[in-house]
Amino acid sequence: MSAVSKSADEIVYGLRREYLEKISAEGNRIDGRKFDETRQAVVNINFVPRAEGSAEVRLGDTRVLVGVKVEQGEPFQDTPNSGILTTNAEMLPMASPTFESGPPSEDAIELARVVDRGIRESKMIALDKLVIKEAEKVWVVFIDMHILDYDGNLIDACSLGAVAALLNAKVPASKIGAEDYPLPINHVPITITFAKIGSIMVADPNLEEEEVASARLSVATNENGDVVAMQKGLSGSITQQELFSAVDTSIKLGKDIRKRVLGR
Amino acid sequence: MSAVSKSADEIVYGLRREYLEKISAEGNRIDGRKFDETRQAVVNINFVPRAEGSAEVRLGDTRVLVGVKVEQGEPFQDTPNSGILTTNAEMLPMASPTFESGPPSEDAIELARVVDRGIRESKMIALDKLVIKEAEKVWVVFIDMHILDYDGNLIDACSLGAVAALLNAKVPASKIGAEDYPLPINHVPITITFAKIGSIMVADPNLEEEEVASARLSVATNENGDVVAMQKGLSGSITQQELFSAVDTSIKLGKDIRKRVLGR
Amino acid sequence: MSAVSKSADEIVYGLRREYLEKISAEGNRIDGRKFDETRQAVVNINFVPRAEGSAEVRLGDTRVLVGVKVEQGEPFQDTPNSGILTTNAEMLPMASPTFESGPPSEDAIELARVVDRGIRESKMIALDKLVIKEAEKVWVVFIDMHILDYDGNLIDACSLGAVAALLNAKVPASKIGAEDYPLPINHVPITITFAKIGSIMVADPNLEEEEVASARLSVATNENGDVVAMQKGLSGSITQQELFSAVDTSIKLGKDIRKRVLGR
Amino acid sequence: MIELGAQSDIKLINEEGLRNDGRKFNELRPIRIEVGVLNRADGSAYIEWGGNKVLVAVYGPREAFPKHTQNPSRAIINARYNMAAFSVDERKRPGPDRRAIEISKVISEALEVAVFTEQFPRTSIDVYIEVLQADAGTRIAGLTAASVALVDAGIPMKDMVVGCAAGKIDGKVVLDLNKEEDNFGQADLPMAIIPRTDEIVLLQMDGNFSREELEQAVELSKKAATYISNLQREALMAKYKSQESEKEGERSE
Amino acid sequence: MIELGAQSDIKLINEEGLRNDGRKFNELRPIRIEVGVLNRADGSAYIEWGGNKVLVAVYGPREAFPKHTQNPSRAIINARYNMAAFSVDERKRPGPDRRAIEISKVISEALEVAVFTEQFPRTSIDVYIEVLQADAGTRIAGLTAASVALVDAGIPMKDMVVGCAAGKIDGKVVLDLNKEEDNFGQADLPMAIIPRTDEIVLLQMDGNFSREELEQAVELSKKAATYISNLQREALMAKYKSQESEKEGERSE
Amino acid sequence: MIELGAQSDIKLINEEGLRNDGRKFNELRPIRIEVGVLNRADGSAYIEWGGNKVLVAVYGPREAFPKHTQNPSRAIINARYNMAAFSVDERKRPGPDRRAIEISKVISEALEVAVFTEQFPRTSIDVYIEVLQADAGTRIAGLTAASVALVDAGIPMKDMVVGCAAGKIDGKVVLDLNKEEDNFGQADLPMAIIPRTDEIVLLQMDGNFSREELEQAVELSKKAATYISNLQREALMAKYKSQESEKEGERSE
Repeated sequence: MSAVSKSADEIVYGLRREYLEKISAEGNRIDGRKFDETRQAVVNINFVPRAEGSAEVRLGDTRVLVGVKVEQGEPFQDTPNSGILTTNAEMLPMASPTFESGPPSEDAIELARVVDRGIRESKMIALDKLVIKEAEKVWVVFIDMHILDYDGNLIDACSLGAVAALLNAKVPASKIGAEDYPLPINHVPITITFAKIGSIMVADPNLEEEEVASARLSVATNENGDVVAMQKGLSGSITQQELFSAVDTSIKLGKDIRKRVLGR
Repeated sequence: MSAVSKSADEIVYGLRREYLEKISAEGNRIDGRKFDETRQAVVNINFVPRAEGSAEVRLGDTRVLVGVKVEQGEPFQDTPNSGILTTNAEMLPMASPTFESGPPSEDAIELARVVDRGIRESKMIALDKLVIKEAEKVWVVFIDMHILDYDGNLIDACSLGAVAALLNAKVPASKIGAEDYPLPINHVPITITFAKIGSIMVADPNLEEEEVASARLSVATNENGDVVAMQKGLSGSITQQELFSAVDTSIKLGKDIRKRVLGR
Repeated sequence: MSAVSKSADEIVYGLRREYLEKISAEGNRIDGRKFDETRQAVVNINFVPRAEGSAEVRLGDTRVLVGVKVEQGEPFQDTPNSGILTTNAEMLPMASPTFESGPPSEDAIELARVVDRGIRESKMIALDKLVIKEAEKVWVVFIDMHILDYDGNLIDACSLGAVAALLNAKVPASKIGAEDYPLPINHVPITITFAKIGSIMVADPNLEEEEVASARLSVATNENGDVVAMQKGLSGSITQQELFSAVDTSIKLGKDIRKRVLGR
Repeated sequence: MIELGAQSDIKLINEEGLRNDGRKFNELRPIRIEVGVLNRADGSAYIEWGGNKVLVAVYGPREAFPKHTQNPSRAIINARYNMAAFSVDERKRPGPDRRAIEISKVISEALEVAVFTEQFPRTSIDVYIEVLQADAGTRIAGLTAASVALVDAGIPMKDMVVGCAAGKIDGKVVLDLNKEEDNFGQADLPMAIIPRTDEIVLLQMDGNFSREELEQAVELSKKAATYISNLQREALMAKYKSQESEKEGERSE
Repeated sequence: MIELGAQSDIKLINEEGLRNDGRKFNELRPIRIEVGVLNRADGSAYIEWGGNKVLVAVYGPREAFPKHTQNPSRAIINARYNMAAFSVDERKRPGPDRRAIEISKVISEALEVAVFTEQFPRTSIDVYIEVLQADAGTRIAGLTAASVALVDAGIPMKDMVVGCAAGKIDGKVVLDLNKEEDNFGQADLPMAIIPRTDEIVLLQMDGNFSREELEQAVELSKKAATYISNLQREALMAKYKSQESEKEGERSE
Repeated sequence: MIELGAQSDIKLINEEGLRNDGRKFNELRPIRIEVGVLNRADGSAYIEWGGNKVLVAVYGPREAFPKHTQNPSRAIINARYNMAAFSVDERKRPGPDRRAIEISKVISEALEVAVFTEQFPRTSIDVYIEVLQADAGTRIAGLTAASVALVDAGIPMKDMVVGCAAGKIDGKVVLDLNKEEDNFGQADLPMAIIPRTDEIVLLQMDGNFSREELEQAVELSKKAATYISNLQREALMAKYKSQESEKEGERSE
């Protein structure tokens, strides 16, 4: 296709992409961070006291609110001795001119599933301790993630918010005549996402970086440095070397965030 | 915006609006009624013998059919000692070239909720007498309102139809081995709706009036002259004086309709 | 409407229709078959061993896959002593450039209902033998028909696939501590569909014939030669004589297919 | 047709050969048709057929919407059959179910045979059929009323479509099943024809008919169709007569 | 309002005439408004009103989409009221329910009175109201914040719309019901006015008011509206002051 | 991966180091690929991979619809992964669930790396992946077959994408989990690469891998990919050979 038929938007986009690729090749990022440096993360727990757990997270200018509700329900037939975890993301049209009202987009579904996988596969929640009566009644943990302001990297903002909300959530056992108790926790997974710009993988991309990235990679690790979940995204590829370098950075940043932000 | 870019439709609409505002300022209505005069209401009860209650209402050229079904169901957890009321409106494409097929429009939802509110908040139905077994089984009263022919003021036509159908409805207790009995009734609410044309509030607007009105106000009252529900509609405002004048007219017309049309 | 405003597509369609009507008036079909001759039917049973029953059917170049699942469920209130049959057709976009993703089209719904009717009304399945516990638990038979490749006459291909899959299906009674047993069968219905081209009714129309047909008629018969279900389709009419001639042909071809293809 | 275990116990024809509502085997339920019963619609009709109460409105020809549904060489007939939530014994959830979608399709196809659709390219003719009370045979009643409503809307047609059904109860072929007969009978054959040309435009069947029974059923329905066709015409006449007399009245004023 | 059998047992006003949260009959819950709290939105505001926490974002005027929703002579106001799943005691399923659709409608209509929509033909002004925690009176809190967010977005308005509610508990008319009062009270009257012109732009009511009680309720709300209107202005001033001082800072650097 | 209380009781590798289906740790299940199996589609392929049976059809490049989805500078790849209702033990409700939507997305993205989409602006290339029987690893099987079907449709590509998965069972890294291993194992890593360039185009993972185990898993999959890549080529050759011999036959007639 000749450049003639390209729209102004496309030309601007192309220039922006070229510029970000150029500066990253020179070792720089648009906002001055190092490649393996995340934006400042501010976690405001218990923002919604009415929920069993909640956390507002600001990751740079990205802002999400995660609420955790814990309610009684029936267990799945094939796991009569296990509580239930369910995760939902709402990409509210409030958060960006590009988000639309209506049923969850495929982006929102992927977001919810990737966050869910990090929590589920790390066995963060001791689901076996959420049984009220075997095969009849268990606690259901609902994680609802509301995107309020979008400046890139929703996966990490939502994962952090979900983990923080769960760490501070209680099981409302007083509703069944017992005493409320903290949600039983086994592990603390942290997810770090990378964007590939040109041939550079940068951690915690902001919106400008995300928009010009060819590929995205999210790596969730636990406090032992094991990898518990991964997801590659976007229509580009990564090399084996990029993969393992991202894994290493994720393990390192995970430890840091676990300690510095969550105090674990 | 210059008049030049106005469509023919808009110009006609503007002229029509101007005309109706003019004659109402002179004390007149397009069909010769007084400002506080409703159209003739004809109620044909038991139109659908297969339903537990039904009423066809003609309010001028507006025509609706309301059916009441009474079926067994589970009570809500927080009201174990109460039957259930549920109200639904179908703005059938049969009734107007402007009504579309598909899920209920926001107009249909507002209509159903306003009618429901008049009945529910007046405590018309003695829901506490609709319990079959506490916390387990209660009677559910379904009010379904079908709009057949649309010439304005669906709120009043549907409210009147719902009230008439309920007054003549039975609880099919023979299905559970008891005897059928009339639906237990506490009160008889009547809703009167006003359209604001220019600075005049006219009762029971027909379609032409509704289309040029700046605001709409519905007031439901009971037989004691208490106000039990209200709803302002459309993108205009009303004054405090207009509000109370409408309330007074509604109380007066309510008494009249309750007696003349419903024989109460 | 003048021919001038006709699109190229319409003109081609008109010519094709004219041609097929001409040759059928001369006693011929586009693929050389006789009017009452079906295409070759190849049935590949047990294509999906994970299902309780399955059959892949190729009817000429039309190809469908039918799977039968048999699961436990609650009986309908008004038939406490009867298992449940439910039939669904998926006109996969894989099968034709004209099929779209999304909820079932009205064509897919009609297809599923016509196939269902042939099976249900012939009393093919002994639903009364599918009761686990009266009024509480019965076997539910799910027939799911996936259209893989579309070259006309889905009704007959799907009907044949459904019948073949049911004939080879088992009830997984081992799941409730008993022994698996073959799905109990009373009758074997066969459906034959005719397309009316000009004034000729041709059996088992292929896609080219279907596209130019004015009317469609499906006749399901059982092994006694009784008619158990019929459906006329498309925006044309048939005569009484055409109807009964189709019925006679259907009885004849049904016997043939029952024996030759299903070995019954 | 719902199968019941105790099916054989229910007797639908008595010793004198009369059915549970007193009809003979070849007798229709009472039918009453009214024309022009709605104000906003371009055409309308109301039919009572036994316990069935069905209202039909016609809008069009009007520009088909959305645009991609337009046919450049003819009008599309868009019939929408809908049952009121309260029309049946157990409340039906509002909105079209699979049965209603199928019925809407076969009714649309039946009407397309009769309407001169090629006169109105790119338009739709919308036929809204509302079943207010159901008592077996609603599609046939609706289709019969729809024809009348189309005429009332001034839509040019070959002829009116007439619906009728025959069935089998207690092993005997009878005309026009009512609800109990439909529930406990052995076969049902809803059909619609254009009387002038004898064309069959709608045909469905379920149950069990021998070749001979099927012929009897078709014959019964065809005869009844002529009778019903006259009711359609009379209903239309009644409307035009009353309009005439109104005009007369005006003139004599 | 949920009816409970034991309704009469719950006492909402004590012997000293104080309410369950210590307020007098004509006292509002604490209200705090912040402006410009979001980065991406064209305008935004956050309100805490008692236990309510509501965030509002405004986008527009922007080309209305899909096109057929465009009005050639004015902007459409498209308010969308949404409750977070975790905002209420029992988790609410995501997505709009019938209640949210009605509230979105009446809020849109109320804002349309105030906005000079005729200045922006063919556009939409989208107002997203997210209830993060609910404690009775969310529509009124959302509408109050929405006005502020519209100003923050630079949308020209007659004046800001102010919401307030009055109700009846233990037979007495009081201002601004909290959740328990709403659940066990006898009436609720959410209302919104434009203070400069005294126009009523939103009005709903349920429960039971005599003519006199209704007048008291309207009066209570009107007085409170003046107070809330000042809070709106102060919140906007606070933002512009902080922007000014930033600029001052820049200049003095 | 479903967590079971009795997880530790299930032994997935026996004393001789063999898996429950007799395979060694680095052994694939049997794979069979067929090309050009459908008549209507522009390209198609069928794959059997262990107990998986997956059919793929490709349509396009064709004008993308609805229009607003068109990309003016390239084709969009629209892969749609769908499980037949009867493909799994417990019947799956028809229509896409959240899992299918996610898988469709990552498969589309993987294929976009390989296809020269910039050659076909404003078009869509639709890839329909139907899982007829599922036995763990369906996305990988589907993606592998999709590449072949794209070639069959004549779509120009850098190279074919090859899918493969490795996982962990009984604490050991193994290739290509079957259903029981997937249910009771400790990790799964579905991956897809372009063999010629060694690019990773799809990567997902769940469970628990140490850094070292992850490396082993990636290495196992990469080696297997070369083998599967050959199967793809052979399947395509087989089709073209049979076409050639048909032509030969024609010529010699």
